[in-house]
Amino acid sequence: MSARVQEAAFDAAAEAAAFQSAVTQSGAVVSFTGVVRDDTGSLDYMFIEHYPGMTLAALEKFADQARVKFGLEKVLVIHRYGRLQSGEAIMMVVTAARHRKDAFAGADYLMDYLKSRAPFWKKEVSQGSATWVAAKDQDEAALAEWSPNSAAKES
Amino acid sequence: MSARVQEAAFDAAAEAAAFQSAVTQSGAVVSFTGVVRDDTGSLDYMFIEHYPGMTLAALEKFADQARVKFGLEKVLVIHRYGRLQSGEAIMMVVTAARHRKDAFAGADYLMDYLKSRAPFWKKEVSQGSATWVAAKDQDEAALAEWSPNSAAKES
Amino acid sequence: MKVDILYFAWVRERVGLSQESYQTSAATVADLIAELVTRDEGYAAAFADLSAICVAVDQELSDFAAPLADCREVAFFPPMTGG
Amino acid sequence: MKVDILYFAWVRERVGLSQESYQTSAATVADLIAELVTRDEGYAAAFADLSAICVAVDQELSDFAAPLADCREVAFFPPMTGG
Repeated sequence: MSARVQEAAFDAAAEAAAFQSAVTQSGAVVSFTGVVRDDTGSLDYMFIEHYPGMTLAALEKFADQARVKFGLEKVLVIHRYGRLQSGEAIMMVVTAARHRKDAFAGADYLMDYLKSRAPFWKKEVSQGSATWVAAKDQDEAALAEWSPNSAAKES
Repeated sequence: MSARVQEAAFDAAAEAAAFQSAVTQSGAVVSFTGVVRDDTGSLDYMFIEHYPGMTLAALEKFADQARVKFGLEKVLVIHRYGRLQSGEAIMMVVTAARHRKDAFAGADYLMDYLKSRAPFWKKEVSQGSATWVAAKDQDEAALAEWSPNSAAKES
Repeated sequence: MKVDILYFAWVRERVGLSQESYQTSAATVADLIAELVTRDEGYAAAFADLSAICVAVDQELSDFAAPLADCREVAFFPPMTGG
Repeated sequence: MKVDILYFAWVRERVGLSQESYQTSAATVADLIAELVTRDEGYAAAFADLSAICVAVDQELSDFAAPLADCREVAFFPPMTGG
Protein backbone atom coordinates (compact mmCIF):
# COMPACT_ATOMS: atom_id res chain seq x y z
CA MET A 1 0.00 0.00 0.00
CA SER A 2 1.44 3.35 -1.08
CA ALA A 3 -1.56 5.48 -0.20
CA ARG A 4 -3.70 6.33 2.80
CA VAL A 5 -6.93 8.32 3.05
CA GLN A 6 -7.85 9.41 6.54
CA GLU A 7 -9.77 11.95 8.56
CA ALA A 8 -7.24 12.06 11.39
CA ALA A 9 -4.24 14.39 11.42
CA PHE A 10 -0.89 12.85 10.56
CA ASP A 11 2.65 13.72 11.65
CA ALA A 12 4.39 14.68 8.41
CA ALA A 13 7.87 14.60 9.98
CA ALA A 14 7.35 11.13 11.49
CA GLU A 15 5.94 9.83 8.20
CA ALA A 16 8.92 11.18 6.28
CA ALA A 17 11.34 9.66 8.79
CA ALA A 18 9.67 6.24 8.62
CA PHE A 19 9.64 6.42 4.84
CA GLN A 20 13.31 7.28 4.66
CA SER A 21 14.34 4.52 7.03
CA ALA A 22 12.61 1.99 4.76
CA VAL A 23 14.48 3.19 1.68
CA THR A 24 17.54 1.13 0.80
CA GLN A 25 18.51 1.89 -2.80
CA SER A 26 17.76 5.55 -3.26
CA GLY A 27 20.03 8.53 -2.70
CA ALA A 28 17.25 11.08 -3.22
CA VAL A 29 14.09 11.57 -1.15
CA VAL A 30 11.62 14.35 -1.97
CA SER A 31 8.59 15.24 0.09
CA PHE A 32 5.75 17.65 -0.55
CA THR A 33 3.39 18.76 2.21
CA GLY A 34 0.25 20.77 1.54
CA VAL A 35 -0.89 22.98 4.39
CA VAL A 36 -4.17 24.83 5.00
CA ARG A 37 -3.49 28.56 4.72
CA ASP A 38 -5.71 31.39 5.80
CA ASP A 39 -4.90 34.08 3.25
CA THR A 40 -7.59 36.50 4.35
CA GLY A 41 -7.31 35.95 8.10
CA SER A 42 -11.00 35.03 8.20
CA LEU A 43 -10.97 31.25 7.64
CA ASP A 44 -13.01 29.35 10.21
CA TYR A 45 -12.04 25.98 8.79
CA MET A 46 -11.58 24.01 5.59
CA PHE A 47 -13.83 21.04 4.84
CA ILE A 48 -12.67 18.33 2.44
CA GLU A 49 -15.28 16.03 0.94
CA HIS A 50 -14.24 12.89 -0.91
CA TYR A 51 -15.67 9.86 -2.74
CA PRO A 52 -14.97 6.98 -0.35
CA GLY A 53 -15.53 4.21 -2.88
CA MET A 54 -13.06 5.68 -5.30
CA THR A 55 -10.47 7.75 -3.44
CA LEU A 56 -7.98 5.16 -2.21
CA ALA A 57 -7.96 3.26 -5.50
CA ALA A 58 -7.30 6.51 -7.38
CA LEU A 59 -4.39 7.43 -5.11
CA GLU A 60 -2.90 3.94 -5.42
CA LYS A 61 -3.22 4.14 -9.19
CA PHE A 62 -1.45 7.51 -9.39
CA ALA A 63 1.28 6.26 -7.03
CA ASP A 64 1.83 3.23 -9.26
CA GLN A 65 1.93 5.39 -12.38
CA ALA A 66 4.56 7.62 -10.80
CA ARG A 67 6.59 4.64 -9.61
CA VAL A 68 6.74 3.15 -13.10
CA LYS A 69 7.20 6.41 -15.00
CA PHE A 70 10.12 7.67 -12.89
CA GLY A 71 11.59 4.40 -11.63
CA LEU A 72 10.84 5.29 -8.02
CA GLU A 73 11.92 2.86 -5.33
CA LYS A 74 9.16 3.92 -2.99
CA VAL A 75 6.16 6.25 -2.95
CA LEU A 76 3.86 7.44 -0.19
CA VAL A 77 0.66 9.45 -0.51
CA ILE A 78 -1.43 10.52 2.48
CA HIS A 79 -4.55 12.63 1.99
CA ARG A 80 -6.99 13.80 4.63
CA TYR A 81 -10.67 14.58 4.44
CA GLY A 82 -13.11 16.24 6.82
CA ARG A 83 -12.59 19.42 8.81
CA LEU A 84 -9.14 21.04 8.93
CA GLN A 85 -7.88 24.18 10.63
CA SER A 86 -5.43 26.73 9.26
CA GLY A 87 -1.87 25.41 9.58
CA GLU A 88 -2.85 21.72 9.46
CA ALA A 89 -1.30 19.45 6.85
CA ILE A 90 -3.86 18.44 4.21
CA MET A 91 -1.75 15.83 2.46
CA MET A 92 1.76 14.73 1.73
CA VAL A 93 3.62 12.94 -1.02
CA VAL A 94 7.05 11.34 -0.59
CA THR A 95 9.17 9.80 -3.35
CA ALA A 96 12.52 8.00 -3.32
CA ALA A 97 14.71 7.49 -6.38
CA ARG A 98 18.31 6.86 -7.26
CA HIS A 99 18.59 10.23 -9.02
CA ARG A 100 17.29 13.52 -7.69
CA LYS A 101 15.57 14.59 -10.90
CA ASP A 102 13.36 11.47 -10.82
CA ALA A 103 12.47 12.00 -7.16
CA PHE A 104 11.50 15.63 -7.88
CA ALA A 105 9.59 14.79 -11.06
CA GLY A 106 7.77 11.89 -9.39
CA ALA A 107 6.51 14.10 -6.56
CA ASP A 108 5.59 16.94 -8.93
CA TYR A 109 3.71 14.52 -11.21
CA LEU A 110 1.82 13.00 -8.30
CA MET A 111 0.81 16.43 -7.04
CA ASP A 112 -0.53 17.38 -10.47
CA TYR A 113 -2.69 14.23 -10.49
CA LEU A 114 -3.87 14.71 -6.92
CA LYS A 115 -4.87 18.32 -7.64
CA SER A 116 -7.06 17.53 -10.63
CA ARG A 117 -7.86 13.81 -10.74
CA ALA A 118 -8.28 12.60 -7.16
CA PRO A 119 -11.90 12.80 -5.95
CA PHE A 120 -11.55 15.47 -3.27
CA TRP A 121 -13.41 18.77 -3.05
CA LYS A 122 -12.37 21.61 -0.75
CA LYS A 123 -14.79 24.00 0.88
CA GLU A 124 -13.65 27.07 2.79
CA VAL A 125 -15.84 28.27 5.63
CA SER A 126 -15.21 31.91 6.58
CA GLN A 127 -17.37 33.86 9.00
CA GLY A 128 -20.13 31.33 8.62
CA SER A 129 -20.18 31.47 4.81
CA ALA A 130 -19.06 28.43 2.81
CA THR A 131 -17.38 28.54 -0.62
CA TRP A 132 -16.33 25.57 -2.71
CA VAL A 133 -12.76 26.06 -3.94
CA ALA A 134 -12.77 26.36 -7.73
CA ALA A 135 -10.45 24.20 -9.83
CA LYS A 136 -7.68 26.22 -11.42
CA ASP A 137 -6.98 26.27 -15.14
CA GLN A 138 -3.27 26.20 -14.33
CA ASP A 139 -3.70 22.88 -12.49
CA GLU A 140 -5.26 21.33 -15.58
CA ALA A 141 -2.48 22.83 -17.72
CA ALA A 142 0.18 21.40 -15.40
CA LEU A 143 -1.35 17.95 -15.78
CA ALA A 144 -1.46 18.25 -19.57
CA GLU A 145 2.30 18.81 -19.66
CA TRP A 146 2.92 15.21 -18.56
CA SER A 147 1.10 13.80 -21.58
CA PRO A 148 3.24 12.08 -24.21
CA ASN A 149 2.22 14.69 -26.77
CA SER A 150 3.51 17.58 -24.71
CA ALA A 151 6.97 18.97 -25.47
CA ALA A 152 7.60 19.95 -21.88
CA LYS A 153 8.77 17.95 -18.88
CA GLU A 154 9.58 14.71 -20.68
CA SER A 155 13.05 13.39 -20.01
CA MET B 1 20.43 32.39 8.39
CA SER B 2 19.06 29.97 5.85
CA ALA B 3 22.07 27.65 5.67
CA ARG B 4 24.13 25.46 7.98
CA VAL B 5 27.37 23.58 7.33
CA GLN B 6 28.20 20.96 9.92
CA GLU B 7 30.11 17.76 10.55
CA ALA B 8 27.49 16.34 12.93
CA ALA B 9 24.53 14.29 11.77
CA PHE B 10 21.17 16.07 11.66
CA ASP B 11 17.63 14.82 12.13
CA ALA B 12 15.95 15.52 8.79
CA ALA B 13 12.44 14.88 10.16
CA ALA B 14 12.92 17.21 13.13
CA GLU B 15 14.40 19.90 10.87
CA ALA B 16 11.46 19.62 8.47
CA ALA B 17 8.98 19.80 11.35
CA ALA B 18 10.63 22.90 12.85
CA PHE B 19 10.75 24.52 9.42
CA GLN B 20 7.08 23.86 8.77
CA SER B 21 5.97 25.17 12.14
CA ALA B 22 7.76 28.47 11.37
CA VAL B 23 5.95 28.88 8.04
CA THR B 24 2.91 31.14 8.16
CA GLN B 25 2.03 32.19 4.59
CA SER B 26 2.82 29.14 2.49
CA GLY B 27 0.56 26.29 1.53
CA ALA B 28 3.36 24.26 -0.07
CA VAL B 29 6.46 22.82 1.58
CA VAL B 30 8.97 20.74 -0.40
CA SER B 31 11.96 18.97 1.08
CA PHE B 32 14.84 17.14 -0.55
CA THR B 33 17.14 14.85 1.41
CA GLY B 34 20.31 13.38 -0.06
CA VAL B 35 21.39 10.07 1.44
CA VAL B 36 24.67 8.14 1.16
CA ARG B 37 24.02 4.99 -0.87
CA ASP B 38 26.25 1.96 -1.21
CA ASP B 39 25.50 0.84 -4.75
CA THR B 40 28.18 -1.84 -4.86
CA GLY B 41 27.80 -3.13 -1.31
CA SER B 42 31.47 -2.38 -0.69
CA LEU B 43 31.45 1.20 0.61
CA ASP B 44 33.42 1.63 3.83
CA TYR B 45 32.46 5.29 4.14
CA MET B 46 32.07 8.55 2.25
CA PHE B 47 34.30 11.50 3.07
CA ILE B 48 33.19 15.03 2.20
CA GLU B 49 35.82 17.75 2.03
CA HIS B 50 34.82 21.40 1.86
CA TYR B 51 36.26 24.93 1.73
CA PRO B 52 35.49 26.32 5.18
CA GLY B 53 36.10 29.96 4.27
CA MET B 54 33.68 29.83 1.38
CA THR B 55 31.05 27.15 1.99
CA LEU B 56 28.52 28.86 4.23
CA ALA B 57 28.58 32.09 2.22
CA ALA B 58 27.99 30.11 -0.99
CA LEU B 59 25.02 28.25 0.51
CA GLU B 60 23.51 31.47 1.86
CA LYS B 61 23.92 33.07 -1.56
CA PHE B 62 22.18 30.21 -3.37
CA ALA B 63 19.38 30.22 -0.76
CA ASP B 64 18.87 33.96 -1.30
CA GLN B 65 18.86 33.52 -5.08
CA ALA B 66 16.20 30.82 -4.81
CA ARG B 67 14.13 32.90 -2.40
CA VAL B 68 14.05 35.86 -4.77
CA LYS B 69 13.67 33.88 -8.01
CA PHE B 70 10.71 31.80 -6.81
CA GLY B 71 9.19 34.09 -4.19
CA LEU B 72 9.85 31.60 -1.41
CA GLU B 73 8.66 32.47 2.07
CA LYS B 74 11.39 30.42 3.72
CA VAL B 75 14.40 28.32 2.72
CA LEU B 76 16.64 25.94 4.65
CA VAL B 77 19.87 24.32 3.48
CA ILE B 78 21.89 21.94 5.66
CA HIS B 79 25.04 20.30 4.30
CA ARG B 80 27.43 18.00 6.14
CA TYR B 81 31.13 17.40 5.69
CA GLY B 82 33.51 14.78 7.06
CA ARG B 83 32.96 11.06 7.29
CA LEU B 84 29.51 9.59 6.53
CA GLN B 85 28.24 6.03 6.52
CA SER B 86 25.84 4.45 4.04
CA GLY B 87 22.27 5.47 4.87
CA GLU B 88 23.22 8.75 6.52
CA ALA B 89 21.72 12.01 5.27
CA ILE B 90 24.33 14.16 3.49
CA MET B 91 22.25 17.26 3.13
CA MET B 92 18.74 18.61 2.93
CA VAL B 93 16.93 21.50 1.31
CA VAL B 94 13.48 22.71 2.36
CA THR B 95 11.43 25.40 0.62
CA ALA B 96 8.07 26.99 1.40
CA ALA B 97 5.95 28.89 -1.10
CA ARG B 98 2.38 29.91 -1.68
CA HIS B 99 2.15 27.77 -4.83
CA ARG B 100 3.45 24.23 -5.17
CA LYS B 101 5.26 24.80 -8.46
CA ASP B 102 7.43 27.49 -6.86
CA ALA B 103 8.24 25.29 -3.87
CA PHE B 104 9.25 22.42 -6.20
CA ALA B 105 11.23 24.65 -8.57
CA GLY B 106 12.99 26.40 -5.68
CA ALA B 107 14.19 23.11 -4.20
CA ASP B 108 15.19 21.73 -7.61
CA TYR B 109 17.11 24.94 -8.43
CA LEU B 110 18.92 24.89 -5.09
CA MET B 111 19.92 21.26 -5.58
CA ASP B 112 21.35 22.03 -9.01
CA TYR B 113 23.48 24.81 -7.49
CA LEU B 114 24.59 22.69 -4.54
CA LYS B 115 25.63 19.84 -6.85
CA SER B 116 27.88 21.94 -9.07
CA ARG B 117 28.65 25.27 -7.39
CA ALA B 118 28.98 24.65 -3.65
CA PRO B 119 32.58 23.87 -2.59
CA PHE B 120 32.18 20.25 -1.51
CA TRP B 121 34.07 17.23 -2.81
CA LYS B 122 32.98 13.65 -2.17
CA LYS B 123 35.39 10.76 -1.80
CA GLU B 124 34.22 7.16 -1.61
CA VAL B 125 36.35 4.74 0.37
CA SER B 126 35.71 1.10 -0.54
CA GLN B 127 37.83 -1.77 0.73
CA GLY B 128 40.59 0.62 1.67
CA SER B 129 40.72 2.29 -1.75
CA ALA B 130 39.64 5.91 -2.11
CA THR B 131 38.03 7.45 -5.21
CA TRP B 132 37.01 11.07 -5.66
CA VAL B 133 33.49 11.22 -7.08
CA ALA B 134 33.58 12.77 -10.56
CA ALA B 135 31.31 15.66 -11.45
CA LYS B 136 28.57 14.64 -13.86
CA ASP B 137 27.95 16.37 -17.18
CA GLN B 138 24.23 16.07 -16.53
CA ASP B 139 24.60 18.13 -13.33
CA GLU B 140 26.23 20.94 -15.27
CA ALA B 141 23.51 20.65 -17.93
CA ALA B 142 20.78 20.82 -15.27
CA LEU B 143 22.31 24.03 -13.94
CA ALA B 144 22.51 25.57 -17.42
CA GLU B 145 18.76 25.14 -17.85
CA TRP B 146 18.09 27.79 -15.20
CA SER B 147 19.98 30.45 -17.14
CA PRO B 148 17.89 33.23 -18.70
CA ASN B 149 19.00 32.14 -22.16
CA SER B 150 17.69 28.60 -21.78
CA ALA B 151 14.27 27.75 -23.17
CA ALA B 152 13.56 25.17 -20.48
CA LYS B 153 12.31 25.55 -16.93
CA GLU B 154 11.59 29.28 -16.98
CA SER B 155 8.16 30.23 -15.78
CA MET C 1 -31.92 -0.84 -15.12
CA LYS C 2 -31.38 0.34 -11.59
CA VAL C 3 -28.33 2.48 -10.91
CA ASP C 4 -26.93 4.15 -7.81
CA ILE C 5 -26.30 7.82 -8.45
CA LEU C 6 -23.92 9.73 -6.17
CA TYR C 7 -23.51 13.51 -5.96
CA PHE C 8 -20.59 15.38 -4.44
CA ALA C 9 -19.72 18.93 -3.37
CA TRP C 10 -21.97 21.66 -4.84
CA VAL C 11 -23.64 19.15 -7.19
CA ARG C 12 -24.78 17.31 -4.06
CA GLU C 13 -25.92 20.56 -2.47
CA ARG C 14 -27.92 21.63 -5.52
CA VAL C 15 -29.53 18.22 -6.05
CA GLY C 16 -30.18 18.00 -2.33
CA LEU C 17 -29.12 14.37 -2.13
CA SER C 18 -25.81 12.58 -1.67
CA GLN C 19 -27.04 9.28 -3.11
CA GLU C 20 -30.11 7.71 -4.66
CA SER C 21 -31.13 4.50 -6.39
CA TYR C 22 -32.62 5.38 -9.77
CA GLN C 23 -34.50 3.37 -12.39
CA THR C 24 -33.50 4.34 -15.91
CA SER C 25 -33.24 3.10 -19.47
CA ALA C 26 -30.68 5.78 -20.40
CA ALA C 27 -28.07 4.42 -22.77
CA THR C 28 -25.33 6.91 -21.91
CA VAL C 29 -24.34 9.35 -19.19
CA ALA C 30 -25.62 12.20 -21.38
CA ASP C 31 -29.02 10.47 -21.66
CA LEU C 32 -29.13 10.04 -17.89
CA ILE C 33 -28.42 13.73 -17.32
CA ALA C 34 -31.17 14.63 -19.83
CA GLU C 35 -33.59 12.61 -17.71
CA LEU C 36 -32.42 14.00 -14.38
CA VAL C 37 -32.71 17.68 -15.31
CA THR C 38 -36.42 17.27 -15.97
CA ARG C 39 -37.08 16.00 -12.46
CA ASP C 40 -36.97 19.26 -10.51
CA GLU C 41 -35.24 22.61 -10.16
CA GLY C 42 -32.44 21.20 -7.99
CA TYR C 43 -31.31 18.81 -10.71
CA ALA C 44 -31.72 21.52 -13.33
CA ALA C 45 -29.52 23.86 -11.31
CA ALA C 46 -26.92 21.16 -10.65
CA PHE C 47 -26.55 20.34 -14.33
CA ALA C 48 -27.10 23.84 -15.75
CA ASP C 49 -23.44 24.16 -16.82
CA LEU C 50 -22.24 20.80 -18.08
CA SER C 51 -18.71 22.13 -18.60
CA ALA C 52 -18.49 22.27 -14.80
CA ILE C 53 -19.61 18.65 -14.30
CA CYS C 54 -17.40 15.56 -14.09
CA VAL C 55 -18.62 11.98 -14.03
CA ALA C 56 -17.33 8.65 -12.78
CA VAL C 57 -18.90 5.40 -13.96
CA ASP C 58 -18.38 2.48 -11.58
CA GLN C 59 -15.75 4.58 -9.78
CA GLU C 60 -13.65 5.34 -12.84
CA LEU C 61 -13.42 8.85 -14.31
CA SER C 62 -15.44 8.84 -17.50
CA ASP C 63 -17.26 11.16 -19.90
CA PHE C 64 -20.80 11.99 -21.00
CA ALA C 65 -20.63 9.66 -24.02
CA ALA C 66 -19.93 6.62 -21.83
CA PRO C 67 -22.51 3.81 -22.11
CA LEU C 68 -24.38 2.83 -18.96
CA ALA C 69 -25.05 -0.83 -19.87
CA ASP C 70 -24.27 -3.07 -16.88
CA CYS C 71 -23.12 -0.11 -14.81
CA ARG C 72 -24.01 -0.05 -11.14
CA GLU C 73 -22.81 3.35 -9.92
CA VAL C 74 -22.65 6.80 -11.53
CA ALA C 75 -21.20 9.77 -9.67
CA PHE C 76 -21.49 13.46 -10.59
CA PHE C 77 -19.26 16.15 -9.14
CA PRO C 78 -17.47 19.40 -9.94
CA PRO C 79 -13.82 19.43 -11.08
CA MET C 80 -11.71 17.93 -8.30
CA THR C 81 -9.67 20.12 -5.98
CA GLY C 82 -7.47 17.77 -4.02
CA GLY C 83 -3.84 18.14 -3.07
CA MET D 1 52.80 40.12 -3.68
CA LYS D 2 52.14 37.39 -1.15
CA VAL D 3 49.06 35.24 -1.66
CA ASP D 4 47.58 32.30 0.26
CA ILE D 5 47.02 29.37 -2.07
CA LEU D 6 44.58 26.61 -1.02
CA TYR D 7 44.20 23.20 -2.63
CA PHE D 8 41.25 20.84 -2.25
CA ALA D 9 40.38 17.21 -3.03
CA TRP D 10 42.68 15.50 -5.54
CA VAL D 11 44.38 18.81 -6.38
CA ARG D 12 45.46 18.95 -2.74
CA GLU D 13 46.57 15.32 -2.83
CA ARG D 14 48.67 15.80 -5.97
CA VAL D 15 50.27 19.07 -4.79
CA GLY D 16 50.83 17.49 -1.40
CA LEU D 17 49.71 20.59 0.49
CA SER D 18 46.38 21.97 1.64
CA GLN D 19 47.61 25.55 1.95
CA GLU D 20 50.73 27.66 1.41
CA SER D 21 51.77 31.28 1.44
CA TYR D 22 53.37 32.11 -1.91
CA GLN D 23 55.31 35.11 -3.21
CA THR D 24 54.42 35.93 -6.81
CA SER D 25 54.20 38.70 -9.34
CA ALA D 26 51.71 36.77 -11.51
CA ALA D 27 49.13 39.11 -13.02
CA THR D 28 46.39 36.53 -13.52
CA VAL D 29 45.33 33.10 -12.30
CA ALA D 30 46.69 31.62 -15.53
CA ASP D 31 50.08 33.26 -14.89
CA LEU D 32 50.10 31.86 -11.36
CA ILE D 33 49.41 28.33 -12.62
CA ALA D 34 52.21 28.72 -15.18
CA GLU D 35 54.59 29.48 -12.30
CA LEU D 36 53.34 26.69 -10.06
CA VAL D 37 53.65 23.88 -12.61
CA THR D 38 57.41 24.55 -12.91
CA ARG D 39 57.95 24.02 -9.18
CA ASP D 40 57.79 20.21 -9.01
CA GLU D 41 56.08 17.10 -10.32
CA GLY D 42 53.23 17.34 -7.83
CA TYR D 43 52.14 20.74 -9.12
CA ALA D 44 52.65 19.59 -12.71
CA ALA D 45 50.41 16.58 -12.08
CA ALA D 46 47.76 18.65 -10.29
CA PHE D 47 47.50 21.13 -13.17
CA ALA D 48 48.12 18.71 -16.05
CA ASP D 49 44.49 18.94 -17.23
CA LEU D 50 43.28 22.50 -16.79
CA SER D 51 39.80 21.57 -17.97
CA ALA D 52 39.48 19.67 -14.68
CA ILE D 53 40.55 22.62 -12.50
CA CYS D 54 38.31 25.24 -10.93
CA VAL D 55 39.50 28.36 -9.16
CA ALA D 56 38.16 30.71 -6.51
CA VAL D 57 39.74 34.14 -5.98
CA ASP D 58 39.13 35.58 -2.52
CA GLN D 59 36.48 32.89 -1.98
CA GLU D 60 34.47 33.71 -5.09
CA LEU D 61 34.30 31.29 -8.03
CA SER D 62 36.37 32.80 -10.81
CA ASP D 63 38.30 31.88 -13.97
CA PHE D 64 41.87 31.67 -15.22
CA ALA D 65 41.77 35.14 -16.79
CA ALA D 66 40.98 36.77 -13.43
CA PRO D 67 43.55 39.36 -12.28
CA LEU D 68 45.35 38.75 -8.99
CA ALA D 69 46.01 42.39 -8.07
CA ASP D 70 45.13 42.96 -4.37
CA CYS D 71 43.93 39.38 -4.00
CA ARG D 72 44.72 37.58 -0.76
CA GLU D 73 43.53 34.01 -1.33
CA VAL D 74 43.43 31.76 -4.38
CA ALA D 75 41.95 28.25 -4.19
CA PHE D 76 42.30 25.44 -6.73
CA PHE D 77 40.05 22.39 -6.80
CA PRO D 78 38.30 19.92 -9.10
CA PRO D 79 34.68 20.45 -10.18
CA MET D 80 32.49 20.48 -7.09
CA THR D 81 30.39 17.45 -6.13
CA GLY D 82 28.11 18.61 -3.33
CA GLY D 83 24.48 17.82 -2.80
